Amino acid sequence: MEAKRVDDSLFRPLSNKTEQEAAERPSMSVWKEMLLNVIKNKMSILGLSLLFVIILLGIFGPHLVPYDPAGQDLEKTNIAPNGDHWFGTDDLGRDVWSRTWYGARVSLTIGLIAAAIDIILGVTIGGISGYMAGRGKVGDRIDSILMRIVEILYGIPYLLIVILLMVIMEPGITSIIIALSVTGWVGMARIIRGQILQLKSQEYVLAAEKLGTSHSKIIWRHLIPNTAGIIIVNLTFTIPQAIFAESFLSFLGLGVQAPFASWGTMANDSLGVILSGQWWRLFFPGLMISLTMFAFNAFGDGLQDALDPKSNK
Amino acid sequence: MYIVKRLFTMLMTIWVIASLTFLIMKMIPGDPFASDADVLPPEVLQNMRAKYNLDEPIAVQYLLYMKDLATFDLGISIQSETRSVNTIIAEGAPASALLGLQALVIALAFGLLLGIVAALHHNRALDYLSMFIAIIGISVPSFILAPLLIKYFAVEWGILPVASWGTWQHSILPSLALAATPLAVIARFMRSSMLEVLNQNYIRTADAKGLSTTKLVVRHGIRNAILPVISFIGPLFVALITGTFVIEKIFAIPGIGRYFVDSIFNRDYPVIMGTTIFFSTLLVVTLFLIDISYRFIDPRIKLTSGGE
Amino acid sequence: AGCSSKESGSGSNGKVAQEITVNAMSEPPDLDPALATDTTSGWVMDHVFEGLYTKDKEGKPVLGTASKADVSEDGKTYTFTIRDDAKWSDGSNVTAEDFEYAWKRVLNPDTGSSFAFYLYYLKGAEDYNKGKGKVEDVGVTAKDEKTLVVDLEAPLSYFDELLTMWTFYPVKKDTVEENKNWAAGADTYVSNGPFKLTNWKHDSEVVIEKNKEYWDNKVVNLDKVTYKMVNDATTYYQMFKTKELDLIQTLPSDVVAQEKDSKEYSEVPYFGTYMYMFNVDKEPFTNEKIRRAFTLAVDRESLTKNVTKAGETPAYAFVPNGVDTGDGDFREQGGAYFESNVEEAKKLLEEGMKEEGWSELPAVTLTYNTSENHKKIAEAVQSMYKKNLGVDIKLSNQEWKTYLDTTQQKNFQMARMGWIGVLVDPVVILDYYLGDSPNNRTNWVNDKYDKLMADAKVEQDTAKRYDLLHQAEEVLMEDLPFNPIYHYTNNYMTAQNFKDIVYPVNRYPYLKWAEKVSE
Amino acid sequence: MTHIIEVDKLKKHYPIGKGAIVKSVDDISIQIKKGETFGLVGESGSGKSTLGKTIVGLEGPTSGTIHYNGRDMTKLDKREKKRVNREIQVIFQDPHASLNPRMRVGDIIAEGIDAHRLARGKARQERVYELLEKVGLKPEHAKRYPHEFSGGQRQRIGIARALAVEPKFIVADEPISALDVSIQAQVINLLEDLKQEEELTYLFIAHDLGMVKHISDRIGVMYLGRMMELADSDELFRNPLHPYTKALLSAIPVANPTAAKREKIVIEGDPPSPVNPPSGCRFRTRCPHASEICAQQVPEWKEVEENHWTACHLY
Amino acid sequence: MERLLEVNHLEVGFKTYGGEVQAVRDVSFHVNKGEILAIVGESGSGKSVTVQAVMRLIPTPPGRIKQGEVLFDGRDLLKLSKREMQKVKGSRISMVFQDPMTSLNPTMKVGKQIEESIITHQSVKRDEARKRAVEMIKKVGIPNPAERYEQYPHEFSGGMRQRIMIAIALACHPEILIADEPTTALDVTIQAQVLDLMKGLKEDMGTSIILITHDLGVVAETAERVAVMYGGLIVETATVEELFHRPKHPYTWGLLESIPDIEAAEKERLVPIEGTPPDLFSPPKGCPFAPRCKYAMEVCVEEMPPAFAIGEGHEAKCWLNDPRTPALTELVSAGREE
Ligand SMILES: Nc1ncnc2c1ncn2[C@@H]1O[C@H](COP(=O)(O)OP(=O)(O)OP(=O)(O)O)[C@@H](O)[C@H]1O
Ligand SMILES: Nc1ncnc2c1ncn2[C@@H]1O[C@H](COP(=O)(O)OP(=O)(O)OP(=O)(O)O)[C@@H](O)[C@H]1O
Ligand SMILES: [Mg+2]
Ligand SMILES: [Mg+2]
Repeated sequence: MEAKRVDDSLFRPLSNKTEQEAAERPSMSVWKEMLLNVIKNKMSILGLSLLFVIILLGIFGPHLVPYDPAGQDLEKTNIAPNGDHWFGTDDLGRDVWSRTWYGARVSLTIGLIAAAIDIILGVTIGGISGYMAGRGKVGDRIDSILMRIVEILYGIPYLLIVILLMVIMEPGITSIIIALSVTGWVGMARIIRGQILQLKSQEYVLAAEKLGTSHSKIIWRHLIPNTAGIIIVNLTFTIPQAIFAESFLSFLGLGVQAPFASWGTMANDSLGVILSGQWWRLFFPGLMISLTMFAFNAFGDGLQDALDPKSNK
Repeated sequence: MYIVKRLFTMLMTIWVIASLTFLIMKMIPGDPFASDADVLPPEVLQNMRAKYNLDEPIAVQYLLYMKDLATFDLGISIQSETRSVNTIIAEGAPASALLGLQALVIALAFGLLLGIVAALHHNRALDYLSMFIAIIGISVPSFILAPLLIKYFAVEWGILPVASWGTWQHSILPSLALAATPLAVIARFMRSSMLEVLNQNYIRTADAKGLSTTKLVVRHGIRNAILPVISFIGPLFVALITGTFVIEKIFAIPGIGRYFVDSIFNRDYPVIMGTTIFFSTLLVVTLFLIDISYRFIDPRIKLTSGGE
Repeated sequence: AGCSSKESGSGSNGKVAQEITVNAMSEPPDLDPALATDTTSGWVMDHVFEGLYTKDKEGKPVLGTASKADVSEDGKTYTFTIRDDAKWSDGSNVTAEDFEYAWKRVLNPDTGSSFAFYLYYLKGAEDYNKGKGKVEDVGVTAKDEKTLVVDLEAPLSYFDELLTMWTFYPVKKDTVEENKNWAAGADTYVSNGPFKLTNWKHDSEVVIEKNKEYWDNKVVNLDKVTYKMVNDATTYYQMFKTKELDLIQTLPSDVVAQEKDSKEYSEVPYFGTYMYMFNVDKEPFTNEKIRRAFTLAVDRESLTKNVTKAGETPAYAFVPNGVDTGDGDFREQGGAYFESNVEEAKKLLEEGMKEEGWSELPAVTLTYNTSENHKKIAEAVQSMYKKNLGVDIKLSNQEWKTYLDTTQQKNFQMARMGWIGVLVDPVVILDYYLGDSPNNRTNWVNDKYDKLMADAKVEQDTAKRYDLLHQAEEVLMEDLPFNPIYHYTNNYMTAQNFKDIVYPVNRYPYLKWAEKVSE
Repeated sequence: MTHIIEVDKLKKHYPIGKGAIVKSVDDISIQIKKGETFGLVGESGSGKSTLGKTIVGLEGPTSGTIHYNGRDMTKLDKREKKRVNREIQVIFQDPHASLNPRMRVGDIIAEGIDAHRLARGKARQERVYELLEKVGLKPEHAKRYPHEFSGGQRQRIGIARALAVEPKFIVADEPISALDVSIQAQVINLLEDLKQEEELTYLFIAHDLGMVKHISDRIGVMYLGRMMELADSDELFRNPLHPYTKALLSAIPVANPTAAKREKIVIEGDPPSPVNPPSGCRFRTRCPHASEICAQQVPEWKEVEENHWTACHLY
Repeated sequence: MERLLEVNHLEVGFKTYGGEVQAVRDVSFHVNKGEILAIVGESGSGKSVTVQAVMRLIPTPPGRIKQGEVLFDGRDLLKLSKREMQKVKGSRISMVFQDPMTSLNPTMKVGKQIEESIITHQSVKRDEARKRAVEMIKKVGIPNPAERYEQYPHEFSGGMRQRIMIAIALACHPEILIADEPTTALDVTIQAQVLDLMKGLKEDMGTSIILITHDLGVVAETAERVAVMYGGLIVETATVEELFHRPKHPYTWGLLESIPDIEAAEKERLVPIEGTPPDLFSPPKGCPFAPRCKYAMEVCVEEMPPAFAIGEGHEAKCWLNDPRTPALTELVSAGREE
């Protein structure tokens, strides 16, 4: 038996009997750990760096070429991408590269604003509504009122609201923000409400309540974090929706005014190329939207994994 | 009791929507009779205004409208003076609804499938593939997708008609164009919540029963994971079956989708009100059914505190 | 694939199925002559109805349902004789009474017809329509079954042209009285033109077929015309490419360049002008020199060649080509009133600013109504002002009805507008800037102009009349309350197996004589 | 000794559709003295958890009253309610479901501290560490997530969380059934120590009669929503009166494979339904001593011997 | 005796951000046909992971079966294809999970969850399966089986859910039943009833049972052999009698000491094992129990003890069984310094 090979001298009482310290795993702050998890996820790093590049190009892109994003050259319309015009020119002879990066500023801002609205209004209202439903008469009423507001905002034709806004406001970013705030969040609110309804029967919610945790804390610390995945997913599609909504609003005269570009308006204005073949006019803004969405999604997936302590990736 | 109360609130909601819409509609400038052809002499305008009660004070117009509404009379279109709003809706709704349903079925079937496959292959090739498809779906809106579909399927390959309505072939491309974005969103939602569900202990239990992966997902996964999708498709369903302006325009489909937009641009007041009421009624009913369905999907969900 | 209607009926004994599918773009809102106000409805009605006058292949008014028209000395009374063989599509006779009934119906205030004012040339018509007169006093009476007497307020040189308009079409009295909604569907629809309405699928298609009862049916070749309602330019263009449509108009601007040389492509001047109105009460356009500077600084040649691209004619005046004065084209006679000139424009701007004592030009906003094309043109013009005048203008757009409201309230500095003559006559165009015209949103009022126009309207001598009109236009172009950009052009693509389609300058293609020559 | 909890004629019924009602708790009256440990045992599904939940206020009673320190719990004003809520805590049966998977253990424990503003900043952290140590965990554990702990450890987290708000009365619903014996012993010792140190009162629900006996001062036996017997714990084990209690005690497995297996009293018959409970005595359908009267009359809840109550017609 | 299931050198690890948890380290054991094997041990010692590995239910990732074989009926389950494994799972080997609260699908009727296993593995009609499911509910002692069939898990008490788990596992009459703490939430009478049910299966059908439990009373009354786990290892295996009367591992001693004496007249303090279990991230190279062991020797922290054969079917991984070990009294007096 292998026991024989053991040194006989070891068979004596343990001299310094210290309690074995459990080898501690690195302990770190919540944020640091999350960051670490995000960093460890290849996709999310890819997404993050891509986003970073897009933002950088949004800042510096237009300055890399000698063309003004609004500058026309009617003799040089619809030129295919080449050494001078890296992304070609559009039907008014403007440089697509500088317009694309100029458009990035508008579109990314809009995307971020929409995401903020979704979180600030959508998540909050959905959270309150879902949590309050079934919580006594008052709770029911709060849920009912909030959901009726959501229904009403869904129900009134959005176009009508936009036209009204257009009449009473100056075009520009502020108007866009207001226009997006009217209904941009209602989808999120409905979805979060559904999730909360399902989650709140969990025992840990009961426990928190029993400990005297306030309603808002229960919503924000127990319930919302457990819907993080869904929130992230919803954001990743709120953003492109808002980017296109901006082009719609601008088209109606509420948003960014010509000749300033955004990805949405560039795509919108160049639908005709599907027939005529100047693909670059549609392709580059479209590609940027897609790349941004890829970046957001990849990052979102990584974040979702990182936020879930159970998925130890 | 709950149902009765809800029905009452539903009616109230529709009424509030109708009233607010009426108000906003009257607040925005523009005249239904102003056209690019001519500016009409005031007396002629007066004649036409009288025909639609537009010469009354707004409060009176509102009351008159509500009175008609109570008898389900939505009035006559200003734009097409020979057609009643009821007829417009009745004639346009079937095409829109058919198209919308078709798109919804496509979006749901493929969206769920894509999402589930992605979740089952978390962070592996198929997951990334599904993300790729979803991103295309999310970032290529229907107004770009539709002409592309037409270009390839109809013009270049000639396998489907370009546009207009009639045979089932006509409905394929618009359904696809309409379904793409919801499909992508559903796939993402499903992936996310399915990932969560697949971590649950009861999935392990089901696995221990020797269920095949398909059965495992179908019987134990979907129902537990589908709630966000259900929340999402409620309003989507209504939006789809009441028609989509862009798609109906691009594919020349005789639905009611375009009336939602055109009526506003034309200030065709009766049609604005009619379509809004039609839409919001469907919406309110659908959202109610969605709420009810929560309970069927997850019996733990309690919507109200009263004994049920 | 797909489009079944075209295939059906073809093939038998080698004859070509006489059918055509055209694009009407949108649902005709009303096929009732009294109510319709739009060109789409007009297009269908022009084919299913026929007025006292109709148009020939050259677009000239010729007698239609009337076989004879007698004018009184003073030019105020017309006596029409209705053709003996004029029939409704149900086989019954078209009577003078039908006309009387139809016109009075238009004028009836209860009908609420928007185009009633076109009938104001009739005696007593305006008063009746405005609720001040009686129906009996309206100057139209059926003397007997076939004789219609019409009394005008004043002589009208283009009355024959006016009578080709759909508002003057007859309607069958019995049918209309029986059923208020007779024009809502094909079943109850009765008409008297070369075609008759056989199917109307709302928002989808209108089908008209050859009317066997039409008196001149020998000249009608087509058995069936299908109007599809495809609104999206990309779509109908592709439908044309796949032969689902035989005739389309208004090509997507991106494809014009590549289709220009195609045999199927055609450009037809359209009797209208695209312009930017100046608000002469708002700075800086209070100054005439500055208006002129802004007018001269636009390079119309480049704009139409590179931006709009659909064969539009650069506009250096208001009245478009197309009016035959009997002595050449009105526009040709009048010529251009200015030419684009950057140097001149700069100079004028400077002078203007000095006159007003401005060191800096007040900010200018160009307002246009929401549309892809208007946006593009505005962007180009904006860039031209920047390059040629060094002036930065702002753009702002509004949705159409809001825009109409804004401009009517004269709440703009520089605003886009288009004006198309319903009738091919300079008066219809020039009326636009009359001091009391509700269309005139510029605040520009010129008594000399108004006087010249008033004189022209009563002038019986054609040559003198045109001369007065030229003078009026000169006054207008001197003051420049607006900045003409181009005269419209319609472009079409027509399948090559059709012949004898007529393209009028202010209407959509006329298919009465059209024939399909091969499959 | 005063009563900290008085439950009077408490009923909790759940409607389960089609008009059927589960009478989970049906007419129960008990008093729990300050400082004692009240053991609650009984058949699975007899309503122990429901009774516990109703007492702590997680479920509203269908009827009946609960007094805490002499005050009717349903008639408290807002501030009192908050205080009472804090003083009554619960340790859940399921250590898995009752901890939020996305919160760190430290935050879970501190939750009550935050909610009642008992400590802040450094003091809060100290308190968390202290609690962790008190329940036999280490301060480092504060930064981990619940799923990284074994069942026993999680249960201790649950206990620490409850202790954090300085409760006076704790309902422990099967707090030890997920633990191995050695750790069970640790937890029981812990609960006993805490009871001494913090002057706690427990309602202790468990199935392990050995442990129940060990920790409880008095024990109540439930069957089908009713209380069957109630006595001091030694007394109950020494001298069980109710036939159900007797059966229960006889079924305790003995940790000695060779010892003469005790005679088990087998309860015959099917367990009756809480939807449609038997008339009279609820146990009569399975009781070896059932007689006619048992079917006709609900046995009275009476003190047969001093401090020994039962509801049985035999006595 | 026929060995129905044999586990050899099983190792299971879980990847976490802090490193790998070595949940199961070199575990070997076997179950004979018609035998009840009990596994007892420290909470977190790897009992559940071991049996889940047998059924290949370890979530992968993060878990991974690093090595070992699981021979069932002569075939290595770890090498079967997914499809073949599905045929085994639930029909020939079935499992009762530890956590009844979360192991039932909250959105599926309880009856359906039972019925499902029957339908999956046996070609029976739906009505028939339903009838059998109702019967199973009844068998595990839940009243009103027909109505209960229609209810959802959250409407059940903890003990009832646990019994549903048992019903699911038993529905297909498996050859091996793995029961992971099946009776923790049950009162003793029902526990007795359920254990009888399991024993009945064993007797009537020759079912083998692996029973994980903390209740040594249950072990004593039910099992034939016992394996004791600690720190991812099986530290002792023996027949029930041997284990209770002649335990050879200090951890086993500790366990037996912790049981409260129900007969005792007055309350004594319970005797837990002092200290905390080892961290499985970096298990000690020697005996995992050494830090808590009263009798630890130098060798214990230095070397992993081998399995010492004590008698027929009795093995213990403890150096105390080495002939060179001094007397226990010596160890205690020398070791304790406090
Ligand atoms: N998914 C996982 N991720 C990380 N570690 C895990 C995972 N599952 C189990 N473990 C670890 O594996 C070890 C063994 O766990 P296991 O569940 O087998 O214990 P057990 O003996 O069944 O304990 P108990 O008696 O408490 O049920 C534990 O330390 C646990 O933390
Ligand atoms: N939410 C609910 N809806 C319907 N019935 C319920 C609900 N909760 C509990 N019940 C029923 O109430 C009865 C008592 O349940 P309870 O959980 O109180 O039992 P218990 O004594 O704690 O049992 P165990 O020892 O098994 O945990 C059971 O019949 C159960 O089915
Ligand atoms: Mg319980
Ligand atoms: Mg376990």
